[in-house]
Amino acid sequence: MTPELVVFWLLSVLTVASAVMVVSTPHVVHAALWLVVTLGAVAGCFLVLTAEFVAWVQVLIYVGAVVVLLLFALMLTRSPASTTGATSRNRPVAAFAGFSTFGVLAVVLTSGFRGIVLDLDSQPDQLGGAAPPERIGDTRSVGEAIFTHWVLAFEVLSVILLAALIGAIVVSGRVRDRDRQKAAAGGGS
Amino acid sequence: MTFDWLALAPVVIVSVTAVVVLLADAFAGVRRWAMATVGSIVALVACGVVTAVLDGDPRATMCSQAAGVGGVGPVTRCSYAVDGFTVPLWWIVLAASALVVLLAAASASDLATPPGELHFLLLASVAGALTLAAARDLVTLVVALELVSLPSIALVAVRRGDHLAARSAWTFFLASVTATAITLMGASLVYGATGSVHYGDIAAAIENGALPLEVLRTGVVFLLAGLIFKIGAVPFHMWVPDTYAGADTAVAAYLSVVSKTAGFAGLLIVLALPFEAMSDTWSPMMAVVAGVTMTVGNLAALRSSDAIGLLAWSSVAQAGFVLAPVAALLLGPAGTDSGLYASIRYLGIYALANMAAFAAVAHVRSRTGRTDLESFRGLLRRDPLAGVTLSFALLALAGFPPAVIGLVAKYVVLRPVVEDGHAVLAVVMAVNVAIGLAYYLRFLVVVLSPASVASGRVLVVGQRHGPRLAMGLGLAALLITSAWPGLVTSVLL
Amino acid sequence: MMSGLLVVLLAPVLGALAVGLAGARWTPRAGALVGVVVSLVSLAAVLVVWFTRSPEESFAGEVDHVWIEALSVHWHLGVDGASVPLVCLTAVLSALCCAWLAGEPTSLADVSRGDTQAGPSTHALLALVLVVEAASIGVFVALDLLLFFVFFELALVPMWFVIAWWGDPHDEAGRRQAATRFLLFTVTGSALMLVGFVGLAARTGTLQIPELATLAPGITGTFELALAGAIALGLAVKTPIWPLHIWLPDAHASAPTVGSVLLAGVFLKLGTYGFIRILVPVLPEPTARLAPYLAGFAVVGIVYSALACLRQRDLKRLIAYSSVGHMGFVVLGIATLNESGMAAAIFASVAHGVITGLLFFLAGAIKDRHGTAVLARLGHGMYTRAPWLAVAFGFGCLASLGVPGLAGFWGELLALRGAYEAGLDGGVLSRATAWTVLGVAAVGIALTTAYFTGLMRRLLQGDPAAAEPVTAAGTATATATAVAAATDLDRREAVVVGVLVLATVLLGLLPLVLTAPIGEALPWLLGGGR
Amino acid sequence: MPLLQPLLLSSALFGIGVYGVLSRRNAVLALMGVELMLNAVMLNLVAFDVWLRDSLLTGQVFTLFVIALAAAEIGLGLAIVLRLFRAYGTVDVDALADDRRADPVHVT
Amino acid sequence: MTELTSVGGMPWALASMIGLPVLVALLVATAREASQAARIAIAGAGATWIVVVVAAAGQLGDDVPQAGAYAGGGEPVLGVSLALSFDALSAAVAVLAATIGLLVQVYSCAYLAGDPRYRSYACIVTVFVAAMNTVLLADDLIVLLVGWEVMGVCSYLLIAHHWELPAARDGAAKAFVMTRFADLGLLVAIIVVGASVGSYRISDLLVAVESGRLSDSTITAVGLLVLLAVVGKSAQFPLHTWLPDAMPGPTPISALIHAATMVAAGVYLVARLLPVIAASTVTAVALGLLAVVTMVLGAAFALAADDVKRVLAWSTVSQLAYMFAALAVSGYVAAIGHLIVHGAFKALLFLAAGCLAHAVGSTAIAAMGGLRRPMPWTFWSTTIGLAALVGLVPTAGFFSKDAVFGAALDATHVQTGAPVWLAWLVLVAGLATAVLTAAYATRLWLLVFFGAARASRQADTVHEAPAAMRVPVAVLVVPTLLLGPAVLAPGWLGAQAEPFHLGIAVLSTVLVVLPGLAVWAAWRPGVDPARRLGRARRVLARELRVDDGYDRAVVRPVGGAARLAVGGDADVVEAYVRGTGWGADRSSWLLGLAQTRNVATYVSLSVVAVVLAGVLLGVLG
Repeated sequence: MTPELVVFWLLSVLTVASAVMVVSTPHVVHAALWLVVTLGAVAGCFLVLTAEFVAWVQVLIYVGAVVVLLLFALMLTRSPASTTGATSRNRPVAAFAGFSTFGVLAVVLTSGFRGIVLDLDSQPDQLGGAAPPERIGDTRSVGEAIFTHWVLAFEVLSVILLAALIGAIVVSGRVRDRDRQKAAAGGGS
Repeated sequence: MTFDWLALAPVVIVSVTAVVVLLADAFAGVRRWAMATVGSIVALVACGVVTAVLDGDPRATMCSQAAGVGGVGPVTRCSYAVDGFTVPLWWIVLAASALVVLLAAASASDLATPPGELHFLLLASVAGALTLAAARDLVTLVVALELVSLPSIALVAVRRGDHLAARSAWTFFLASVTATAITLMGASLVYGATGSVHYGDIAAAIENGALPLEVLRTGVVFLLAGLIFKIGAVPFHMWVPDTYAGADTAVAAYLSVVSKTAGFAGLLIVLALPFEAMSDTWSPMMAVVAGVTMTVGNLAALRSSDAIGLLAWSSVAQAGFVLAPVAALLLGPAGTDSGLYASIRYLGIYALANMAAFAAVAHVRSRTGRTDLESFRGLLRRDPLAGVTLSFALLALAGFPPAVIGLVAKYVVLRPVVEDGHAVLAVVMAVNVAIGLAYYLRFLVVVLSPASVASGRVLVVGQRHGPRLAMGLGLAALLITSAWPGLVTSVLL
Repeated sequence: MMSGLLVVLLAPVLGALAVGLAGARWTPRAGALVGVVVSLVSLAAVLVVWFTRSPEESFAGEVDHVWIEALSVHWHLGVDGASVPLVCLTAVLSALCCAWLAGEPTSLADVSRGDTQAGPSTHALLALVLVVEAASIGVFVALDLLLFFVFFELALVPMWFVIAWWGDPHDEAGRRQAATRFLLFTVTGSALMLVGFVGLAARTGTLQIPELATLAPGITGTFELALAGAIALGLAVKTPIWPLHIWLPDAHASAPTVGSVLLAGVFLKLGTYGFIRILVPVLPEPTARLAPYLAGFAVVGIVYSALACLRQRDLKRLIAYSSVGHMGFVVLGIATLNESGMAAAIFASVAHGVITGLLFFLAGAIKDRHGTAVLARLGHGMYTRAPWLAVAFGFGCLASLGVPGLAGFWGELLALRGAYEAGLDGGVLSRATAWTVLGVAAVGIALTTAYFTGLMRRLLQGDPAAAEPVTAAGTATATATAVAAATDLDRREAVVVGVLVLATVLLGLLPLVLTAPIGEALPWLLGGGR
Repeated sequence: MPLLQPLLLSSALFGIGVYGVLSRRNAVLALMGVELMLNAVMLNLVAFDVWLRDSLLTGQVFTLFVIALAAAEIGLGLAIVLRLFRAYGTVDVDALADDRRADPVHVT
Repeated sequence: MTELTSVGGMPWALASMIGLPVLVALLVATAREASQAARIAIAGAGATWIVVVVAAAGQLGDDVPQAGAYAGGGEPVLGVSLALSFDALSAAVAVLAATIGLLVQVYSCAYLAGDPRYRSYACIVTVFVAAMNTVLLADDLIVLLVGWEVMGVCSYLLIAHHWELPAARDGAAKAFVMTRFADLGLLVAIIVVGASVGSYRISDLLVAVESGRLSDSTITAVGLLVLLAVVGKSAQFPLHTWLPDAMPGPTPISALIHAATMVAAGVYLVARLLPVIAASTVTAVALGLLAVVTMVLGAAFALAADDVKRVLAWSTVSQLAYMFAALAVSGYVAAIGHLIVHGAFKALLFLAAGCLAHAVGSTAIAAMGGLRRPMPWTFWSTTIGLAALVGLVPTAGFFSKDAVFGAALDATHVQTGAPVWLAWLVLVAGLATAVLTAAYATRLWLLVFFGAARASRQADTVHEAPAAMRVPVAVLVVPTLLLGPAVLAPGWLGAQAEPFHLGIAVLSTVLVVLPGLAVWAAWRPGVDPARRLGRARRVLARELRVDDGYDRAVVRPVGGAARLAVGGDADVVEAYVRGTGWGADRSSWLLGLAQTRNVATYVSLSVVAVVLAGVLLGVLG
């Protein structure tokens, strides 16, 4: 019963509990706040798993950006006023799907990885590869990995983010008026 | 870390052009549509040139040395390769995208979007499709998949403000992100089970054995989910008609051809390279998916009274046909007869015919503003080019002479299935050919019928040249390949 | 490159293009003339190819070019004694159909213009007829499985339009349904056949029929049996073999005259020719295992169709059902897998094409006069009302029921002989089976006599004034139309009918005309390929 | 600490996320479900990465990419939600489904 | 193509026996109007007659047949060769056919004067003669079959000449269907022969039989199958019912086809194939038994029939049975002799009956009576004809019938193919039939020519037939009287003729005189002697209801089966088709319903499916 384990247990309980709240609370704003808790707890798990950089990014982007976006969206769609947070006709199916998914994953993973112990202090890894001297989750090593091995995916990702940005603008339709004027000025073709 | 810029060129060209078009449009004054169209076409043609250069000499890049799985000495892993799989898929993507660009001009004023944004999204998605065909590790695969999806989701929503566009976009979006999440879960499981995400390593690990097999199998099943979603096969087919209904015709064409091709690229290569050794796991699954998909698509199309809906369901059914040979021997002894190449060939022919059909539909829509079958009555008399193109395309999709090419396609996909002894699947395919004909014929009869309806409100929007050019090209291609089917099979290996 | 067979094939195609594109500006007569000419051109061409053949080759006028190298598909044409008669039959019938359309009552075309003002016109029908001709000829000259299949399918969609747009003007829904049913049935069948072809190609690695025939001895086993089953099933739908015949009566009954003629005279032959050209030479061993079932279904079909004919109320349906019986004899001949049987199959195919073509032309003439083909409304005593029409019709009936000395007899004789020989030692049927088949078929012949006699008794003989005891109104109209429609064959009809009558007599008195080429083809068909 | 611990946690999170996506009527809340699923994936990846001591840090890098993807998805998704709200005046997916205006594809 | 290669001899004469009538038929068909057609037809018949007689003159009494084959040069598949052979047998029958044919043509142009369809009639009659000659000349069984069936078709068309009359339509259809059904026997027999002998030539077949190459089973099969055809064509029991119903046809046709030639062709065929028949006891016995039954039945039915032509038809049936009986006991010459003689006098009787019908306007016995005086020519010729039928001295009938009895008598002690008991049976039945024959002949004679004239008609309407009809009748009197000795002439058929048997002759004469007297005693003017039969008369008049039996056993079941077949298509096969279409449409509809427009449901389906796949392939697989 190492301290990491204890902490992880607590975080796990917290994660699951808050996640359940996220998907079950009728108040949309509460749901968003519970989501913050969940994401934070997950970030904690990352820390325990020695993935520091990932943990910080999680806190930064998710808790920082995503949730704020969600809250804005809730405000803009006047959801807090409405009680549409209530769950839909689809609920039984959803419950079945959720539980069965969990069941399958749990069974499979258990049968696959039972009894494997994860040691979180730095020894030569059991893959026999050259073990880096310092802890492996830190910013430098991750940065190196990204910009050496994963640069292609990284670049593609940058295009994705740009596309998502433009897409968001296009979808929200703000451009239309400007386009109208220009179309009127320049002619459609 | 090596960069083979030639191999990377198509992706780079398309992405850069996307940004250029976006910026240029923002500052351009007039003729923005023409500019954007021409720019995109030029970029795609350039990619075509590069592809032609790359054709024949396989090359890999984005490689890196590191310790292999199980401690085997440092091995080379490449995330990006242009080889016999990639090139034909690129051909299909590039050709279809060019036609889509031409079509997009048809509905200029029907779109709530300036050409810059539109073409940017289009080209970005194309870049994703190109990357997908060249991706050789799961990370790149997933990222490329997203690059295909997100812009196309945005494209669905660009129809000038009607409710349908918004709901279609939402349907497409939620289905897409869920499928992506499932795929990611699958990827993580595969990573955990094999210890790597590179196709080469995974294959090697599976060869070595001693893996948590059930984890691996579940991982594969989950991983395929996102790809099956992109190709719109059962059980991820239900978004297809809803989305096409709301999207602009050109976008629907894009979804039904390019993004479908991208999905198949990912699927085929994933199954062929890392997981070929596990075919006993996914082969039956693919057989079932293929059979059910073509049947569901065809049956649902029977009652559809709208051109877009009919083509949507038909694209579902056709996906089943593309998938069928995958269920059979994927990399057969006789290389070019393998299911993989059969699928690619069928995909190419389907892309051609479907683009031609959509071109005609887009044309009619831009003239009459309608897509219900009745609005096509007497098209042959009204507008011979559109009528002939549509008729020929429908015959090709149905697989009937004089559109010999469609029949050849059916032959091509049947061959591996029968050769591998999938009797049931073969019979299902045969029956589906008949069901398919039933509704293609319904459409065909309307088009050829001498009766000419008062063709709705005649609004002439957008450029008339784009769709005409697209129809002309599509028809010409269909005619040539029907007279000389060897052309297709030689281009698509 | 420029082989005679290409002329045979291209003449109708060009004709179709010309008529289809420019026909609107011509008079129907001119268009029909073009059709007749191109058909006769291809007839002449095939005869030239045949009579200038070199004796040592098994196929005349052979053309063989690679078409799709990746799939080893060839553009491979050639004719032998089995295909030449059928090509000639196709060309002649098409020419007659075009001639028939020279004066097709425009009233029909008007009515059948679907649901709106601008309607399908005669020249479009002519073009479709020529397309069907080209496709059928293509099937008969193709020596590559995929090419065969392409032509096999090519004629289907045009035929749909022929039936659905120019068919029975009084029953639009009916003709559409009939056309669609015909199409879906045959397409399902041919798709199964394609599965068989693909399997054959996968199994042997070639699509060339001559090459396959040389490999035939090796093609045995369960997989091959399945392939043979698939191919046979596909062809059985087309032929059709009982109980897959259900599409046929509707299609024939609601098709226009030329449609019925082409369906019965040419289309059904595509199926039987597939048996003759592909199944028997390429898959002899699996076919031998299927033979008893084929024979069984064939004779059941003979009797069944004869029985059904006894109670038909519609003239064209009756003739259609009689076709099922005749096809039964053809299939019986094929199922015997011996020389007599194969000869019977080819001879009976041609004879049926001529005789049933004649009957359908006459039925069309009658329908044009009465506006219906329901026997109850056609009245009696046609001998007095339209003597030559009636005489020709009676002649057709006698020929169709197989009176010796007319074309229909030899096929039946050979089929029965083949069945008997198949029951002897070394045959594919057991002795008991053979005798049973023989007996049932003989009963079928007797029944055929019975229903044709009944038809003549009802339609040609009897008191012209008396009408059927149908409803009072029906009686009135019946007699009215009967009297009104008392016009005899006009010149166009007389020419068409005369040609076919002469052909029937010629084939009846000089069977050698047909048996000589057939005899040359038999060794190849029955395994001379190796 | 056993590897199974984070894996089971991620399984639970994934299942809950699925439930959320499928059961929520409010589009934004459905999105939150997706976020939960993605987090589950991330947990898996990190856990495997740490266990494998992957010299390429594949798991962690992948996790970072997933975070970025999630951000992109959320951005686009929220834009669509706003569009929906402008079009229908609600983000209740059931309500959207009941709207049958201008829907050429469905003839039923 | 083929060139006609003549093999052996110079058989153009034979060819012209067939070709000439065909040519004439074409000319008749294209003739301007009836009179021209009549001239052509008669001239053609005359020419044919001359050709036949000339050819036959050299052949009668010569046992070496003149043969020739127009072989289709190398006909590969069918193995048919247009082979002709002309021997005494063919010659005799051919002369008969040609003579009757000529007379009938002459007769018809008066009998059918003013008939709108005379041309087609004359044409078909000419074609019939050609077909008959084909049968007589053919040495190839398939060629023979062609002629055989064409005869049947002509018979069908001619019976239906008056197709306005339901009786004519029904009779024609019945005759055609029955005979064609029987002909299938010949067809199959030919097939068996071809397969076992390897040739369709009758000569080859007979050689094969002599040499014993054929197995007994084959010979029996062939024999029985041939019998089936013969029984049908010659209206023998049990297929005897079509001939009386064929009487509505024009009377000359009855004379030519249904008395002299076509029905006799069955006898000719059996005679031609006698070695095959005799080689198998089964066949011979079957033939004999059928003949015995038929001769008695026919005569009995004739006794009760109430129509002149019907009486004659039944008598034809029973007389033909005489010939078959003779053949069954190997009385080859006797049979053919009787065939010739019967052909002559029965044609005479029919043509005379035609005269009566021409005068009275009906053939019903009831309409006759007292016609002796107004129609002397007809009366006397009919009398002579009936005498020949009964077999009174010195008519030819006496001698030919005596020959038949003689053959049977020989067969009782001389060893032949048939067993002895059959010979006795034939003899007894023959004599019994002679008694009945005498009875019905006398009855007919009395009822038609004696007694009071029917009150229904004025005397002036009754008049003797025109010369064109009288003369042929008169001409036929000659052979009827004089042919007898010719039949006895030794070797006229190239085979040993029957000697004259005095005992039998006396016995038979007695046996026919007595019943004649009895009938005469039973007769009063206006009273039908058949009354004396009492109940039996009714039964006989209904002809034992054989037709009802056929109706119940064949016609109705076939009708039911037809109903089943149509119903099967409409309700069973059709149902599957419709069901498929319906199912496709419904499932399409359901799939449409599944599109709820709610993405949540779509995703639910996907997730559930994926999980299911995960369970199947991941956990379990």
